[in-house]
Amino acid sequence: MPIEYLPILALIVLAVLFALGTLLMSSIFGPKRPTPEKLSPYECGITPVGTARERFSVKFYLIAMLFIVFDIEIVFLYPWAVVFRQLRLFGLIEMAIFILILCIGLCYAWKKGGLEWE
Amino acid sequence: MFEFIIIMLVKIAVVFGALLLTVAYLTWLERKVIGDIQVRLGPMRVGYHGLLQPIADGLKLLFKEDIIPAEADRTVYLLAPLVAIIPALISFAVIPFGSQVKILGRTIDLYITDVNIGILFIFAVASLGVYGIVLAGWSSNNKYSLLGAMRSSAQMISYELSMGLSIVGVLMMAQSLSLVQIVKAQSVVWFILLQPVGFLIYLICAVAETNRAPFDLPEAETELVAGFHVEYSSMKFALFFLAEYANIVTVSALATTLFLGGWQGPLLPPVAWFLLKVFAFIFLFVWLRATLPRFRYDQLMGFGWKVLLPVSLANILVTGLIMAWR
Amino acid sequence: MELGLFIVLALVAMASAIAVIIQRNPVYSALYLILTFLSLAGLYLQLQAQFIAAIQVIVYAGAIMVLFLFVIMLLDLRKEEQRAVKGGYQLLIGLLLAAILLGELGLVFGGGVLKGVPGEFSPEKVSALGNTQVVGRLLFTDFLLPFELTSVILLVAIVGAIVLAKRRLD
Amino acid sequence: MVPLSAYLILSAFLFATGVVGVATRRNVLIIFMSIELMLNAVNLAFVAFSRFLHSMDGQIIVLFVMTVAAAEVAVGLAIIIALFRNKETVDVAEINLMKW
Amino acid sequence: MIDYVWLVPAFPLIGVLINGFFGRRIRRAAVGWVACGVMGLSFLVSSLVFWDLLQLPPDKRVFKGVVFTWIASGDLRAEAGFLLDPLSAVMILVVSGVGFLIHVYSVGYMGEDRDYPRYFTHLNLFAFSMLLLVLASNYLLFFVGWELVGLCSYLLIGFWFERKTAADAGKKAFVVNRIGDFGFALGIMLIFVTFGSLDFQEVFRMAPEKLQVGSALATAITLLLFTGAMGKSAQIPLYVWLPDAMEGPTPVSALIHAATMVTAGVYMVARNHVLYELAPFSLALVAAVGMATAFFTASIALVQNDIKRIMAYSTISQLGYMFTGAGVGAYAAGIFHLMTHAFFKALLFLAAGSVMHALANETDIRRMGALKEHIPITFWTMAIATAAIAGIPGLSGFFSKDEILWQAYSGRHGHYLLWLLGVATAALTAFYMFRVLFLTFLGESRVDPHLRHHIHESPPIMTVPLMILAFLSIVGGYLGVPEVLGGANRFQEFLAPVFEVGHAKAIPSPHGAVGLELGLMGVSVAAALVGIGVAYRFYIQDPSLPHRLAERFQRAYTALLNKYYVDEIYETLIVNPFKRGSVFLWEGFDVKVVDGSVNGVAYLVEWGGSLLRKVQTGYVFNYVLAILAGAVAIVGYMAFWR
Repeated sequence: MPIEYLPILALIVLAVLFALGTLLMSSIFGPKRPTPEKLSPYECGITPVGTARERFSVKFYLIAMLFIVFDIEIVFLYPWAVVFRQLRLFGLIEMAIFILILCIGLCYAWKKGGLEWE
Repeated sequence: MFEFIIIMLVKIAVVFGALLLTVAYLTWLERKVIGDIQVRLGPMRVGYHGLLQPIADGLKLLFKEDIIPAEADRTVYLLAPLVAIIPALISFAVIPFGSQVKILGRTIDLYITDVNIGILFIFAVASLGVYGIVLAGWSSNNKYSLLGAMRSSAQMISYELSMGLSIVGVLMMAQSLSLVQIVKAQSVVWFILLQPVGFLIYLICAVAETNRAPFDLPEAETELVAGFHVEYSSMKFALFFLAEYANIVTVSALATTLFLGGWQGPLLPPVAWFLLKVFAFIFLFVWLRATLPRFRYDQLMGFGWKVLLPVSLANILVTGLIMAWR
Repeated sequence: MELGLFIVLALVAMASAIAVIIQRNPVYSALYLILTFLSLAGLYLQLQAQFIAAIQVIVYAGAIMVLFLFVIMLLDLRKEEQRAVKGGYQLLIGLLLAAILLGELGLVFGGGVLKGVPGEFSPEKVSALGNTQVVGRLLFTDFLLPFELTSVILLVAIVGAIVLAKRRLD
Repeated sequence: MVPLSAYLILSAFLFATGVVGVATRRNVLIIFMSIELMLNAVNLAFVAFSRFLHSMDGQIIVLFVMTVAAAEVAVGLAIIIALFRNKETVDVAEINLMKW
Repeated sequence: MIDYVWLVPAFPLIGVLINGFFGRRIRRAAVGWVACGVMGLSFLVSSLVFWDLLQLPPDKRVFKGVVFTWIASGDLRAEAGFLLDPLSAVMILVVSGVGFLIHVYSVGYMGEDRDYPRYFTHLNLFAFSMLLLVLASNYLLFFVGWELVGLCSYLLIGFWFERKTAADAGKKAFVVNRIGDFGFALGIMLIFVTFGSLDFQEVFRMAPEKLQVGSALATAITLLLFTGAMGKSAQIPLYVWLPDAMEGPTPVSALIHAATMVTAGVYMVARNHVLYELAPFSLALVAAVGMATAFFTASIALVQNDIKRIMAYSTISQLGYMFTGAGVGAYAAGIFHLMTHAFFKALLFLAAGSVMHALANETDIRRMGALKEHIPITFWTMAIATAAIAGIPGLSGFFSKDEILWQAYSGRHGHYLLWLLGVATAALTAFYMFRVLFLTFLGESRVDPHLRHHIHESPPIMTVPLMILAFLSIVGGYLGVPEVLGGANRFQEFLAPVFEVGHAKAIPSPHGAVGLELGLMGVSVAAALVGIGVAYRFYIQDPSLPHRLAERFQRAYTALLNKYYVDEIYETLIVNPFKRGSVFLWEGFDVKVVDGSVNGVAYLVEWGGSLLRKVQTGYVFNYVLAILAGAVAIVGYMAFWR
């Protein structure tokens, strides 16, 4: 591993220790007096109805799916951006085609109502 | 090697401490500023002008009961705040906050580390932050927290896209993913002048990414009680809170680095410039919260996908066109 | 140091990979899979593929697994948790074949069957040019066609996913 | 210096683990995750070869593998959702649509 | 700019994609704009590339750009690469330029058509294919373009596929082309077997070493390639599809006859001149077939009555000239004639289209006449084209045709018989072309009475391309004014670097006496004038004369009118025996032997399938196990046996 990643590793260790330490402290200092009422889900004081693990709208799936696709686009854009000055117009045309094709997908999703929330 | 490790550890300790301090006092700062804007005083009781308020808050949370809901998935419930806070704390590793100083005859770089994929590191870490929210919402076994978590994560990933795209223009000009190189590329002119549209998109996305007003919908108290962390209490809640504020600091520092010339500036020492810019940006955050009303959720998602995403793509192509033509 | 790190990362990867396939709750499987991905990212860093390491986290851990979690939460899956493993011969044959495969792969890799001629991108050269820069340069010249075709694949994915997922929505 | 064969054997192990997952689990989602695991095992081998054979091709292929994996996940999960809507299950033992 | 030569075919492809995917969604005007716009851009890039090429010293004018490696399998290495040299530069200029004008014209001509987007999609695809063909740097990519061109011709000739004749014509074109393509593909395979490469430059570099002059191998390769050219460029005996190709919309005919498709064969021979130089027999055959086609089809054209059909035969005849030029070793002259022909033949077809437009799609010249007053622009532009094709001195056709005739006489592989036939063809050409002109525009009106009052000139979007093409038909020839007339023959000089490669070993062309060249030129001009004079006598002065003549030479006339019964001969000699053989095979062999065994196999399969069906459980994990077993087997093979 290149040496410049060592500090990152160290910082990760420190952050984990900090977070765990905080939780540990609270479990040491905090009181423990559970009651059934306290442990039931909070629904503005009303008794909970049904289970929380209900299905939610497929819209969330569509958003995450589009996110993946455009995330890939970003992944391709970054190396493109750093060598853009060498590629010049040629690179621009390549990327424009790429972006346009993906935008067709975005437009399709848009048209199909995948971006609407009622 | 030994020396390297010592210097490294010192730097990490200083940055980590400074970050925590900043985050703690950010809560105080926010309440004070909003108080001023609303012609109130804000916290006044603990210490001079409430200066000890964050410490008091922290201690209070530490001694609160840690409730785990009955139907909750205990392991994930415990894991979620950890997953939220750790990424928030480590992205500072690659942000440069000054050029170099000479201490005891040694030249010390004022950043924890400089990697050649710096900006990608930050995005990679940031993309993990969403798990904290999803897991918290799911494990709580509460309708409100699940809905809040889904909304919040959908919002985060939506705006993460535009955020990633908004800085491509900067990368095209800097020709590097290393944040140090990006800062150095701004020695003549800050990228905010060359990439105004990119900066604007970044700003909007930064606010949305940190779930702040006017994009604080996922945790809109009036609609969803408190969003994904409704069931959390005690220090676990504090960790979510810390993570949110740490993220504010991170996006501000990133904005400073990418668009505002980083540590560079006349007269004042570099670190001072860096802090000045970061705090100016943070102030903007607080100001926005005090001024703007909240978006509706459909507006918010629509805005992200139908406006920001196309505009940021267009920004990239226009930037490319201008650069290729010159 | 380097070897130690490799061993740690490899152990984490292997342990979490096993956990993925033996966990009953799909959410836990997904979480362990994320852990596998993260340790693989660490291994990529060790192999001086910084760019790949970063996008491993961004794409796999940050995007694909988010989609997995979304879908797991979208479908209510408690019923399945009771009988997670297929019974009888299926399990046996599967394990047996996998073991044979592993042994064979070990033979192939360990026996030095695979020999190659070193190319032009030595690690020193790559780090001098910058890993991302080299990837970018190759991607947009030599691998231009696959790159452009990628966009078509992604387009098909968008269209296919929308058609499949939205069919009975509206 | 970690030798190439260490990476390859790790890759083979992860691949075999994925195979076991695919062959033995009933939950379509976990099978799908096992497939992702296998893809990652292959990616690891690619990157390792790329490093030891001094060629960048491996890393770029990994990039494409990830892209294809992303597309595959998008469509695959959509299929699972559609399937779940019809059959209310993600158990492959109850899904035998591939029979003619 | 030269690095961007790939944009030349790329633009029409973009047009194809836009109109192909969105043509039905966007407005009709937009469809036309897109189609013409991409062609215009393509032409613009071609011009810029050409200009850049001109700036370079003549021996540096060869560029090869590899876009990507397409196939790399064993020894076979095919790159999607572009070869730009003076030859392909001229070709892209002609294809994109004339193509552009035809696109513009089509906007007006096809304005009312229901399938407007489909039409322009295919038209763009046609242009793309042809540009790909002329720019290809290797045989494989060339073949792709070649096949695409064939496909486009099928699609466009059969554009109005509801009409049976159109659909049949499309099929005919495709099938006849396939025959040629088969030979062509064999030729390419033979080249690969011989040279181990498909790259033009490599093959040409190796050719003199690997092939003996006049060797059987060289002859075989070139003849196989020429089979393809015969199909694509409609030479005897594979010309029969082209006259039927007029079933497509008229601009399509213009495109096929002028800019794309039929010129591909000539281009192919010119491109492969290195190989042809090594096979004198093939060259002689090319020249002979070319000249025979020229004369033969010109004679058919004499008596046809369908304006487009006459044009079609005229094209075949002119292509024969081009092949003659190539066959006698004067490739530059062939290409020169290709270019000028592109101008005036496009013009002729478009003008014919304009006439049809005026007369509600009437194509029979016996029902025309005296149209000059009504559609003056069409008349004058068509008159210019007619004069050009007839070889009136000063117009483009004169220079290019005489160059070929001169080379046919005096060139390295020339022969006086070729020249003689050429001059006779020139006279025939002048006659039939002026016959069309006279019958259509002059004399008395024989137009259907209730059509008469709405004869109208076409809109500017159609007439402007006509005028541009007319201008080009006039000045196009001045690029290659021969030395004997005081010119510098710049065209030949420009192409010289391409063709010198092959000439290196050949004997320098015997430049005969100036007097001789001028004399021959005079003879051909005289022949043309005689043709015109006869046409004038027949159709203006004494319109009843043709009928009397036809009565006198009844049999010759009907033979000509029925195109020498070539279609019928094909029918009897090839199609019918095939049919009978097929019927026999169907009833005897197929039903009993093949069907019997097929059914037997089917029963067997069904029986086996009912057993095997039990394996197909429909459960994914069972399949996974099977895949896994396969993987184990393959890796095991790797591990233990290698």
